[in-house]
Order: sequence, then C-alpha cells, then structure tokens
Amino acid sequence: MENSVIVIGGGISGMTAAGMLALQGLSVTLLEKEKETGGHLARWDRLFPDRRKASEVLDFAREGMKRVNLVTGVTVTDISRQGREFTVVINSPIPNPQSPTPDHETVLKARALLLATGFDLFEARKKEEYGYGIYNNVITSADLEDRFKLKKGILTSEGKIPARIGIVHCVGSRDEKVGNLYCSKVCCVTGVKQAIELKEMLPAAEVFNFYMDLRMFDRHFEELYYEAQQKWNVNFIRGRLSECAENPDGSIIVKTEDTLTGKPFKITVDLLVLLTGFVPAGSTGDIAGMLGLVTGTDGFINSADSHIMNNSTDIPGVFVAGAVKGPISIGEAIADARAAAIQLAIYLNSPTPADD
Amino acid sequence: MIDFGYTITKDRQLDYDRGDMRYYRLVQSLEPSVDVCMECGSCTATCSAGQFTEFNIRKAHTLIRRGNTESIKAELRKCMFCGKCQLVCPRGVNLRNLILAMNRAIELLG
Amino acid sequence: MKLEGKRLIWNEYQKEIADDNYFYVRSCVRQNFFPAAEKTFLRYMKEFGKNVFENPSHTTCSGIGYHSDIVPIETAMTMVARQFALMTESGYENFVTSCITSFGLYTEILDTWHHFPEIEEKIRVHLRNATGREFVKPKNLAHASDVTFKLRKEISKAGKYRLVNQNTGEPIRVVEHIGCHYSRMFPSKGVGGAEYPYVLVGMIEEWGGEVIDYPERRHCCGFGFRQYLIKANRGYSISASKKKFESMKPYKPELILTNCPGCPMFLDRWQYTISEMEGITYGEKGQGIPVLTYEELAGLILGYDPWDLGLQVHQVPVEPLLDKIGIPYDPERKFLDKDENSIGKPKSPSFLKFY
Amino acid sequence: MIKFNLFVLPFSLGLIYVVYSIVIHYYRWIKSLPAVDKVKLANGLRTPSKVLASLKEIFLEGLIHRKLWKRNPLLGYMHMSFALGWFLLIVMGNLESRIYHGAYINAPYYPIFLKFFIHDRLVLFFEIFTVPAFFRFIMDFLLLFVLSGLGLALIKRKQSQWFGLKRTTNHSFFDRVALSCLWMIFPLRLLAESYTAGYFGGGGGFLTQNLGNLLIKISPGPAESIAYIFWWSYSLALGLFFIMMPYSRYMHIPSELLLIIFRHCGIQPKKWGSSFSDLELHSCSRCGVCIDACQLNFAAGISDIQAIYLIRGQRDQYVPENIAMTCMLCGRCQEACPVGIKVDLLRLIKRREIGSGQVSDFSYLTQSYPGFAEVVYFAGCMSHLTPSIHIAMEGIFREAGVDYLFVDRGGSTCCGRPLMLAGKDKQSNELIEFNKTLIRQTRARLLVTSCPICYKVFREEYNLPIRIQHHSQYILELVREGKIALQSQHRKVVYHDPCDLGRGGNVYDAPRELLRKISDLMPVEKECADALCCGGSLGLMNTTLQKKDEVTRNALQFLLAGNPDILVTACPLCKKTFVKHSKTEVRDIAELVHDAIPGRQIRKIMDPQKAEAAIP
Repeated sequence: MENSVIVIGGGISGMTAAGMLALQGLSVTLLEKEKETGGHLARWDRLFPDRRKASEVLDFAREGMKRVNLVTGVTVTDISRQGREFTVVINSPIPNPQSPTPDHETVLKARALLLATGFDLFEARKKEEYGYGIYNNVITSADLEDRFKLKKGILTSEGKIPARIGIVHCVGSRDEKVGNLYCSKVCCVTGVKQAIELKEMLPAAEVFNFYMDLRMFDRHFEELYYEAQQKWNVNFIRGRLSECAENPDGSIIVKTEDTLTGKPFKITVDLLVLLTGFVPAGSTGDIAGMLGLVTGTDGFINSADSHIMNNSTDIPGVFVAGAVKGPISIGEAIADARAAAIQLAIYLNSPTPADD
Repeated sequence: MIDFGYTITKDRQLDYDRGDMRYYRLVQSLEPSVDVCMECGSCTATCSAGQFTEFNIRKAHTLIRRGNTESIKAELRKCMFCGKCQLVCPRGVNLRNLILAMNRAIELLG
Repeated sequence: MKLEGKRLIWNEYQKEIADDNYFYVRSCVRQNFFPAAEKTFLRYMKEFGKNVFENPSHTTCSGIGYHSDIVPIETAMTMVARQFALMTESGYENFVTSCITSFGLYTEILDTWHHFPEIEEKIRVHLRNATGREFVKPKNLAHASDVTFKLRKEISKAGKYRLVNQNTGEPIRVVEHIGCHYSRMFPSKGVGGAEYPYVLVGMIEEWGGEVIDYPERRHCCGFGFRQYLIKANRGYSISASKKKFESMKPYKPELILTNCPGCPMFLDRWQYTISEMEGITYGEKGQGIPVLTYEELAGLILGYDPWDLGLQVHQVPVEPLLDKIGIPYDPERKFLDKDENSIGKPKSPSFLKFY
Repeated sequence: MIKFNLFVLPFSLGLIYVVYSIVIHYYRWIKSLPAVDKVKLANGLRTPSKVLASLKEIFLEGLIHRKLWKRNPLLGYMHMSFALGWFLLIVMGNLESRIYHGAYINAPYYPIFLKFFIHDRLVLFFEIFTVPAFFRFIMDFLLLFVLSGLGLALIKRKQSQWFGLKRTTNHSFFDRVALSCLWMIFPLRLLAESYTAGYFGGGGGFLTQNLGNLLIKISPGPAESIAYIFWWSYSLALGLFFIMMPYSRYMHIPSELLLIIFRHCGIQPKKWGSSFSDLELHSCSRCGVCIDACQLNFAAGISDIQAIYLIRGQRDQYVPENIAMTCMLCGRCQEACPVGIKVDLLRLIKRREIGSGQVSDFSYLTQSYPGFAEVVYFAGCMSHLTPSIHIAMEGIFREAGVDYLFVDRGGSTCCGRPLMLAGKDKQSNELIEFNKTLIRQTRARLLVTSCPICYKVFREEYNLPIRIQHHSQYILELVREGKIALQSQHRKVVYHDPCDLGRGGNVYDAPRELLRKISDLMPVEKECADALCCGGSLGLMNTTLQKKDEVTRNALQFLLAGNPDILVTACPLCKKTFVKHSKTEVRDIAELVHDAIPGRQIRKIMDPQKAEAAIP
C-alpha cells in the first residue's frame, strides 16, 4: 500500500512505465481493458522508419513487466482521492482479490496513478465521402498492417493483385469537418513506410500517396521519403482526397486537386488505404471525468505544463504518459513513459506536503 | 451539327487513367533523378527564363509526370539551359538533363 | 459495394416527416418544365387520403433570384416569412415544398434564424411593415420527395407496375440524381444525408428497381443558375451534364430519377443538345436515357396514363422504358391535348431517336 | 626472271586491298572538303615550307612518336620500335632486294619474302663488311628492334602503369583481330626466315641464322616444309592485317599522315563537322591516353564514355547517346591526345546532331534601354547565385573610378553557351543575338564578365567589335595602370583554373600574376593546361550528382594537398561546386582583390556616405 502505483492502460506507454516503476521497487498494478497487453502496437507488423518488427519492441516491453501485477479485461468504473491516496474501482474480480465486493467490483488502493489510456484510431466511416465500409476496396492503414502481419499477400476484394494503390494521408486529422483540427503526426511516415512495403511485395504496382504536407519530423524519416521516391518510385500527389466512387469492377475513383499543377486530379486505384489518425481513447474522457482532469479542446489530456511538467497533471499523484496526451510515435512513447516513471517515483519519495 | 452559341468545354481535370505515361517513362529512363523531386520550387524561383516570362519548370515536369504532356510542349522551349536550377536543387535533380530528356521525349513521341 | 455500410449511414440520417395535413408550395419553374409532375403529386396524395392544402397567394420564394445573386438575403428571408405567414393563416404547420431550391432556402433560413434569433426578429418587423402579416415557423419542413418517400410502401402496394423489365425479369437499372440544395448544405435535413442520400434510393428499391452508384453521382446536373441563365455560360452547364452522362454510361442506366426542378430539365434536354453538338447519344440504340421526376415515376407505378403524366414533353422518349416495364400507352394520343386536339409534333432530332 | 610462289598471294591481295582502301579514303576526304579548305590544301601543297613542316611532323610524330616519348619513354620506345622499325624494314628490305634483282620495279612481295627466294651461302665472319652481309645484319637488327617493341607491348597488357597508362583501351573485335595479326607478323617472319636460313645453312643474319641453326637441331624434321608453313603463315598474317586495317584502329597510320598535312595547310575543323573531322576520327590510334586524362574515369569510375569510345563509335556510325552526353567537356583529354584530335569538338558535333531536332522559343525576351558606359559588366547567370562576386566587382569598379554598367543586374539572359554545350547551337543563336544587341546599345569599349563560360562564348561566337575580358584580366590591367592599389594579405592560396578560362580561353597567367600581388600563391600538382575540372561542368549532361561529387572531392584533394588558407578560383560555377565539399575557404579572385584594396574596411566605417554608396 505504502508505495503502490496503478497504471491504467496496457499499451506500450503503460507497459514501459509499469516496468520502470516496478524496477524501482514499487508495487505496480497495471489495468488493461483488453485481454492482452500491447495496445495498438500489437497490431503493427513493422515499425517506421527502419521497419524493424513491432513484436520485438512488444516483447521487450513485456519482458520488463515481470514484476508488475497485471490485470487485464477490466474497466475502471470509479476513482476517488483521499489526501495522497487513490481508490480505484474496477468492474470485475481479480484472481487474488484483496477485498471482493458482491457486485463483481474490486476496489484497489494506490498512492499514485499513471494514466496511459492512449488513443483510438479515427473511425474512418465518419468520412462518408471516402466510402470506408461501403466500397469494398477502401481499407484503413490498420487493416493494411493486419494484412502485412498475416503475410497472406495483398489482394483486392475481387481477389486480384492490385495494380494501383492509393494511400490517403490525414484521414480524420487536420479536418474540422470531423472535429479534429490537430495533426496526428505519425501518419505521414506510416504512409511512406506502407508505400515502400507495398512496393516490396508488389513491385509492379503503382503506389500513390495523397498528402497535404509530408511531416517527416524525426530522424531518418526524410530519408525514408527519399528512398520511397528514388528506390521504389512511389508517387506523391499533393492534395487532399475529396471524394471516392466505385467503378463496376470494384476499383475506386479518387478525386483530389493536384495542387502542384493547380488542376483537379482523378485516378482509379484498385485499393485505397486511409491513414486514419489519432483520437483520444474513449476511456480517457471517462477517467478524466472521474478525476476532474482537464482535457484540451481536442479531447487529449493536458499535462501540467507542456514543456517542463509534461508528465504531471494538475492533480498531485496523477501522472500521464504517451498518447493520452496526443499523437506520439512508439519511440517517443517509450521515452515519455520512462520519464513519467521517474517523475512518479520522485513524487512518491518526496515528503508529504503539509497542506495536502 | 447545330450551333447553339456555346460549346462543351473540355475538362480541366487531370485524368491519370487517360494520361499518356510514355513520355514520363522515357524521361525517367533518360534522367532517373527526376524521381526524387520534392516539388519545392527553388528551380522555378531561380530560373533565368522565369524572370522574363511565365515558365515554371517544376510544374511543367509535374504535368508530364501526371501524363499531361500536351499542355507543356511549347512551354519547354522557353528554357535557356543556363543551369541555375540545377545548382539550387536541394535534391540533386539533374535538371538540365531533365529538360533535355523532356524535349527528347517530345521529339521522339511527338 | 457493401450495402450494409450504406445502411449504417442511412440509419444515421433519419428525418422526421409529418404524416398528414401538408401546406404545399409549388415550384416556379416545374409547371413549365414538366407540367404534370406537381399535379400528379396532388393526385396520389388525394388517393392516399392525405390532406394537402395550397394557398393561391403563394409566390416565388425568391430562391432562384437569391442563388443568381439578384435578390439579397434579407429580401429572400422576408419573402419566405410571408410564405410561412400564409401557412399560419391557413392553419397549417407542416410545410412541404415542391422545389429543391426552395427547400434548401427554407432550411437555410430556419437554421440562420435558429442561430441568430435577432435576424428572425428583424425579418418579422420587415414582414409586419411590408404586409402586416405575422407567422409561426413550420413545425415540420419537408420536400415533396420526402413525403413521397414516406408513402413509397403504400405506392408500391397500390401500384400496378414494378420497375422490372417484364421481358427479362431483371430490375430496371436506375440512376438517382438528387438536387444539390436538398441535403448538401444541411446533411441532417435530407433522408440519408448528403453523401448517400436515400430519398430516391428508397423509392427505387421499394418499387423494384436497381440503383446504380456511379462515380459522378455527386456531380451537379449543370443547371447552376448563372451557368444556365447567362447564355455565354451555358457551355459550363452542358459540360457538367456531359460529365455525368459519360460517367454513368458504363453502367448502362435505363432511367434517371430526379427530385429537383432543374435536374430533370437539364439531364433530359442536354441529351438532345449534346447529340446535336457532338453527335453523341447515351442509352440503348441511340434513344437516350429517359429522365423522370419521382412524381411521374410514382404515377407510372400507380398505373396512371403516361400522357396524363405529361411524358410527351420529355425530350428523351420514354416509350422504350414503358415497353420494358409493360405499361400500355397509345402512340396516337401522344401529341393530343386533354380535349383530344393535336398539340403539334416536334421535329425529329438529327441523332437522338425520338419516334 | 620472276620469282613467285603461291604463298605470296594472301599478302599481295591484302596489300592491293589496303592500298585501294587508303586511296579511296584519301580521295573522299579531299573531295568532300569544303571549297575553302580545298583551296587551302592546294596552296599548302605548293608551299615548300608547309610541305617540309608536314614531313618533319610526320617523321617526328608518325615514326619517332615524340609526344609519347615525352609522356613516358617506355611507351615512346614501344611505339617507335613498331613504327620506325617496320618502316625501316620496308625501306631496307627494298634496298636489299635490289642487290638480287636488277629490275627497277619489283613485285611488292619480293622484298618482303626475299629470304624465301634468295638463299646465300653461309656468311663468314670476315665477310661482314660485304654489302649483302651488311643488309643481312641490318635486317636482323631491325627485326629485333621491332620484336623488342612487341615484347614491351605484351608486357603493357599486364603492366600498363609502367608505361604511364593506368587504364588500357577496351578494344573492339576488329581491333583484336588486327592486333593479333600485327603481333604475329614479326614472330612469324622470324621463324620463317630462321627455319629457311637453318635449312639452307645460310642467308640469315646474326639473329635468323643462329636461331635457324638451333631450330634445325632441336626439331630436325622436314625443315623445308616447316619453313614453308611459316612463310604461308607470315603471308596470311600480313594479308589479314591489311584487310583488317581499314576496319581497325590501324587505319590511323595512313589517316594521320593526311591529317598532319591538312593541319599544316591551315585546315580547321568545322562546327557542324566536315571531312576533316572524319579524318580525325580515323586518325585516332586508340592509345587510351584520353582515358587516363579523364577525371570521370579516375575520380568517378566512369570508364566507357571517353574520347576514344566516342571516336570509335563515330567511326562505326553508332554512338550511344550517353557517350556523347556524359562528358564535362573540360578539354583535358584534348590536351593530352598525342594525335592532337579536337575531341571536344567531335563530341559537340555529335551533340549537335542529337540536339538539332528540338526547338526553342525565346520570343518572350524584350530589349530595354540599358544605358551607356565605358565598360559593360556582364556578371552571368551563375554569378547571381554567388553574389559576393558581383558585389566585389562593383566595389573594384568604383574603387578604380570606372564608368561601368552592370548590364545584367536584374537577371541575365543566358549567354548561350550552356545551350551550345547541349548541342543546341541553332537555338542559342537567338540568345546570342539578344545579348549582342544589349551590349552594343551600351556603346561600351570593353566587356568584362565574371563567368568564364560567358567569356568563352563572347569571344568565340559573339563577333563583338569591342574588347572582351574576364574579370581576372581586367583587374590585372587596372592594377598595372595604377587605377587600383592592392596590399597583399599574405595568405597562402592555391589557384584553380576554370576549364573555360584556362584550356578554353588560354588565360593562365593573368590570374596568377594578380594573385602573386595580393597573396602567397602556392603551386598545385595539376595546374594550367593540366588543371582539373571542378566537376560542376555544364557540359556534363547526364551523370548523377554523386558522381559529380566524386570528381569534385578528387579535384579538391589535389588542390588542397598543400593546406592553403584559401582556394581561389575565377568562376562562379567552380566556386559554387567547390564550396559544397571544401573545408577550406573558397573565394573568387575578384573577392580577394576587393579585400586587398587597402583601407577598404576602415573607409567603410569612417565614411558613412561612401559606405552607403558601396552597398549595391
């Protein structure tokens, strides 16, 4: 009890932070709503920019969690704070219950909380004009990553090898029409990575990336873009997808402006991949509500300070890590989770403030 | 045919499906560095010819890339070949040869 | 195409449509374009026992002037306020428009007043000063196609014919074209939303036809107000229609169904103009693709005489469609008026097969 | 009495063929000369001094191979042994045959196969001073001389660096056949003569007789038959060589003779090609010197586009476009060519063929009134990307109090040379005319440019009635006239010769003299006519940036070997190219001069008005 921490969210941020905290001798419980840990990372086949296997990163994070008390398949239903102690209620009994309650609820106590509830992928159906869920050959980047993982090849819904593939950037990002003004940051590089992977698998296919800006913000990203152009001959069309339509043969007509020539641009593709962006996880809002935490207009949690206190919140003892604060890459999430773990440990080791 | 006093306008749309990609493929084989253009426009900004007339080498090459060569055939004749574009290109595109290759493609393919 | 995906969206855009007691306002232009369409609407509404009221004092909503940048918005609002006053005075609260542009303008104005009540107040003052009238905003605003959509099952049940090729048993392939001002500005105000409007799709499905989803489905018919109204701009108008025809051509449509005053006019007449300008015809055997309004189609389904529906004023001949569905018609009566006098026979076009 | 044997036929037929072929070639080259060149040729051949000079050069270059001696003695000796040795063998053989045959006209094969027909008795030692024995000795000696060359040629195949060649030519099929024949001729002659001398026990000299005796001892067999086989082989080798000659590089032997005569008669190559250029093509011996001179070869590893391959392709009527287009046109190979072939021009002729099908449209250019001045300054397109150069030049103009006009201040209309380098001469004429009008309007007496590319084309193509100077020449003149005083900064500098200024414009001394006045000029390994190209050449059409970078880095290694403080050049393009890779400061000579004007910095601070005026 004295030094117990509850980490909410078993994605890469939560796993990393939990592991780091446990290494420092703290008693850590990690709560995950799914049956397995890993979050979105578990859906990835290979990571940008070096295309290393996502499973390696996941295995590393799981390895670090040996001393973490892992509770999966549970949802947090209530959180309350009494001084420096938190009471967390979850909705299902845990295997070795401390205080079982009759209505399948379990009450946990902790000195500090770490929120790592991450993000949800933007629901591509909301962009009705793109036809996701309506046109058979419109898929999302996550669907594509699933197919990469299955290693069964890339085929259209008609079972043909696609000759032309479109990749649409900024789906659900930078788009007031779906209420998301922000940039999801990692889609650009994901799009370029997936374009290269598609070319590796289907060298004869033409791949088109429809982008507004290419935000190659991190090291080796720009080089990946260069490689996509030079080695793989991926085409980049600067213009946001306006609308799609389906041809009788199932192929997709894509309409954008080619802003580089200032003309409307039309192309038929056999497969269209939508790079869906980040939206705050549904559970983030719930938990923020329970704690009275402040979220931004975008729905992500605001940290206490965007530069120097970006793992703390306005509530003492409540910390945040990873995509719960906004779009972030895997590498950044791991670094952020480690920083959060240190911040949290320092907090637990500091003497109790008199007024708290 | 009846003259109604107006005409059916041609679509401004770049229809890639109907684009003639032979030109670009030939250009690509003659000057492979064209692939790495990132459309920054520094070539057009420094262009000697561009100071005296509307000549946009970035756009012209992009139109060929989109399979729309017709509109730029006359444009490409404006290049003075001085090579400034090539010196400023951040991606190292061999622009002089690119222009040569585009003209060559037009010469060979009509 | 995943229909269930579309259904998900259609479910999201359900619209409330009043059951009965409609205050019906006509369109300015439809009575000239396809004169029997509104008459047919009133006819089947009556047959289904619905109460539809028309007020002879009704005027234009001024939408056509507003969209041509001739009538300022405040004037348009005051005009619309007057129509509402007529409704209020007639004791109705369910407003039904025949015109899509009117529907769009009414929707736009009601939305504006909702967000800016001070404007509504100002307009009330204008109306009072100009006419001394007062109005209550309609409780329900619908387009006549919404009402017909609501009745589609009854029409189907009472109908004599179905949208099925009686020779092959195959459903008739129908292109649906929604007027731009129906739901594009306010997706939630149209049945099925803006991207996949369901209002006509629902009728076609219910009456046995097959809906064609073609790439330029969203494209404007080309009317575009100033594009047609100014002769020098008509090239844009006809080009837009041509783009649609070219796009739907591979799907071999047998019928175009519309719910707007302008669309059937231009999709019908431009087929003739394109054929005369470029020698191109669409549809089977150079006969063009017949274009109908939903009222005309409902009338056909219900077994009304085609010539009573005014189908003889269509540029693209409808006879091939009637033959397919198996609707009998008397070719001799095509160009006779209601008193059996000849109304004159048009000259046969050079390319489009007319008779 | 006519001596004849069937085996002389291959040789004789070959000889007839090659003589016929050479005559036809000569006839065509002369016949298709432009009229003006024909007059020059006729006049030249009537001028004894020119004929003598031609003969002297033919002797020195064709037989002695003076230029190759200068390049590498081993290489020179090898070529001399073949050319001079064979030539003397023919001359001496003819003289020798006259001893045995009184007729004035011998069958051509007779001296060649003399030892087959004549079998002298064994020569005693004291008889060495008799005439036949003298010839026997001299013929054997010459044969040995040629064979020594052959030995070297074999060694060169493996150890070309001993001959000053890093890379040897990649030969064509015909060249290989001809080469094989050539290499076989002399060993076969040796064997044939030796076996014959051994069998008959006489008739040979110190080499053939002794070798013959030895061979007979080693393999007594049917020596006469063996000898006969060798005579056949010898004749076949000669005959085949002659037949191959017009199709192989050995055509250069007769071609070069005519080329030397043409040159001495003052015949020049033509811009769009003429039979002179065709003759040049045939005069290339494919020695491979141009490969070594080429920076694309030794710095960037591109070894299939050099002059030799271009010329060979031209002769074979097929040049892949990339060979014509991949060349910096720096002129280094031209400078090194032992035959003196104007290689760059040949390449440009090919580029003109390729480029002539395309059109340009410069109708958008409109003249505007430029103003008047004593001196018109044309910075050039490239200088606009290196503004420090034209800023320095303007400072110098003002310092010297010159009435000047910066005519392309608002942006240059290209001088036309870049188009010419791409083979678009016709298209460049429009630009040339435009700039000519512009320059003429200024009524200036002197045109100064900062760009060697412009400088070259202004001088060669513009036909302007005024003086044209590169800024390095002009500044030197200002200094000499005392219009500007300079103070040396005593910094260690090296000077890089821009191709178009040095080899292209023959301006080597002016920049060096100027630099000595303002700095401590250090020598570099390759300079002046041997200077390296920076790699930024506008002549190079289709090479990757990476390859160009390799050329630049390699050139910098030579230039910066002595650790100078500053790398000075006189070309905006060289400067821009070097800056990318040089850790040492790179400056234009004008900038250095500008800095060397005493008190310039101080005056700028002290006199704000003047300082303001100094800001362009």
